[in-house]
Amino acid sequence: MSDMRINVLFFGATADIVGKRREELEVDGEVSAGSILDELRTRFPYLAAQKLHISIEQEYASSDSIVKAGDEIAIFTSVSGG
Amino acid sequence: MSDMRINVLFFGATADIVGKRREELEVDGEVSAGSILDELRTRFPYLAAQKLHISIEQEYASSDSIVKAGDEIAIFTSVSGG
Amino acid sequence: MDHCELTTEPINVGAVARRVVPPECGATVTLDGYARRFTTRDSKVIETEYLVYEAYEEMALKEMQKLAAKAKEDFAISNVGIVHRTGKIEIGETSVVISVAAPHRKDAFAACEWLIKELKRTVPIWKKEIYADGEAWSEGEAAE
Amino acid sequence: MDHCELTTEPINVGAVARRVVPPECGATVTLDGYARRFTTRDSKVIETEYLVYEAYEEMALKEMQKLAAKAKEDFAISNVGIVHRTGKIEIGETSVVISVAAPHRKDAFAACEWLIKELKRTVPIWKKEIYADGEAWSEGEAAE
Repeated sequence: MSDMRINVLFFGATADIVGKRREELEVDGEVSAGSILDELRTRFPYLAAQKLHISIEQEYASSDSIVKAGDEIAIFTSVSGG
Repeated sequence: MSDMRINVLFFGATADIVGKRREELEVDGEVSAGSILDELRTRFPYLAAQKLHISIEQEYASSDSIVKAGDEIAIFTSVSGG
Repeated sequence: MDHCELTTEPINVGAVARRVVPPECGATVTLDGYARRFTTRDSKVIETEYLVYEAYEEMALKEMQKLAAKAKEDFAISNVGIVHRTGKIEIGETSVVISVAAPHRKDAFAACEWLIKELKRTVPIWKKEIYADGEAWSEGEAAE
Repeated sequence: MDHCELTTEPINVGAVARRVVPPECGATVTLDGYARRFTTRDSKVIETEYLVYEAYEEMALKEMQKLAAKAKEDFAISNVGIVHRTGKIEIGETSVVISVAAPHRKDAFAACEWLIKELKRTVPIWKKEIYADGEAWSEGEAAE
């Protein structure tokens, strides 16, 4: 499979930690949500201290969910609306 | 004891039944709330078909509560606010 | 900071909710009761044209204040607002608002639910339903 | 007739409650959550100067709509309104309103209480508390 680009969005505390609201990742073919989280924790070590949630195409996803080319991914800490 | 006058107020269904909102009763000395109810049921027979509540001085009263001269009495059916 | 009121004017629901908010609270729960067009009685659907509420005003206010005080004894809440409208009420207009402010919303929900139940049971206010072909005094919650 | 909305403007609580009223309903229960000045953390009272809410807007709206749909499956209710404000919110201003209209108020109370609990657990919105000497992202209900 060919390389693909994935857009990752950050909100709230994760946006503050990574210092930006969006990051483009290049991955080799299909990847799991978990492997994206691992990659981000390596790039931004402070993320490792957080309990993180991941969404794919605006739906909550688990670590073994598959991310496809062009998917919108978001990484965030526990929600606190209300 | 001397005669005394008591003001009786009617609301809602009881006001419709007796055709007025206020009635002055003359009673011989102290009386119970129950005896006032009995007197009113005699004067206004349609009241007898209703489950009636009585208040003395704007507090719920029972049949054996004592009514004193000048007390404000009210007679009404079950409340239905809200 | 409690607020009990009878009014013949339209009720601003949001304003009642706002009256009862102290700085330590994070949530207000509000019950907004209004005149509904359709009611079911004896499994027949009846269309109401409008309502008329009548109150024994002095006693109703006393009973509302008693309910507010009792709710504050029995629930961990800060303030209570109870406003009941009297007179003619068109379909869709608010007849009663009960707002409860509390540090924790769970207590506000429980107290608000208790207050409307007790108001319907004890506060001397009566509802008359006016239909196209007649009218009737409501027999209250017990009969519903 | 459900209504889910994110807005940066002040929320009119009464207007949200009114949006969800169908003719067969007699009661709306509304949860009005707002920025409180004082919160307790680790048994210390902290004074908040204002709040900033941030949302993952598209996903938040989807999650709000899911909650409204699920509430209508699980409770005997007619309509749900959920409005959450984002951006800067002053102390005392409303951050969230949830209104539930139902033929019977018991169902409206139960559904409204469920909806606010689930909103705080699942809808991707984050609250930042700003103090005189710093700021912090709230860790949500689980941490409270």
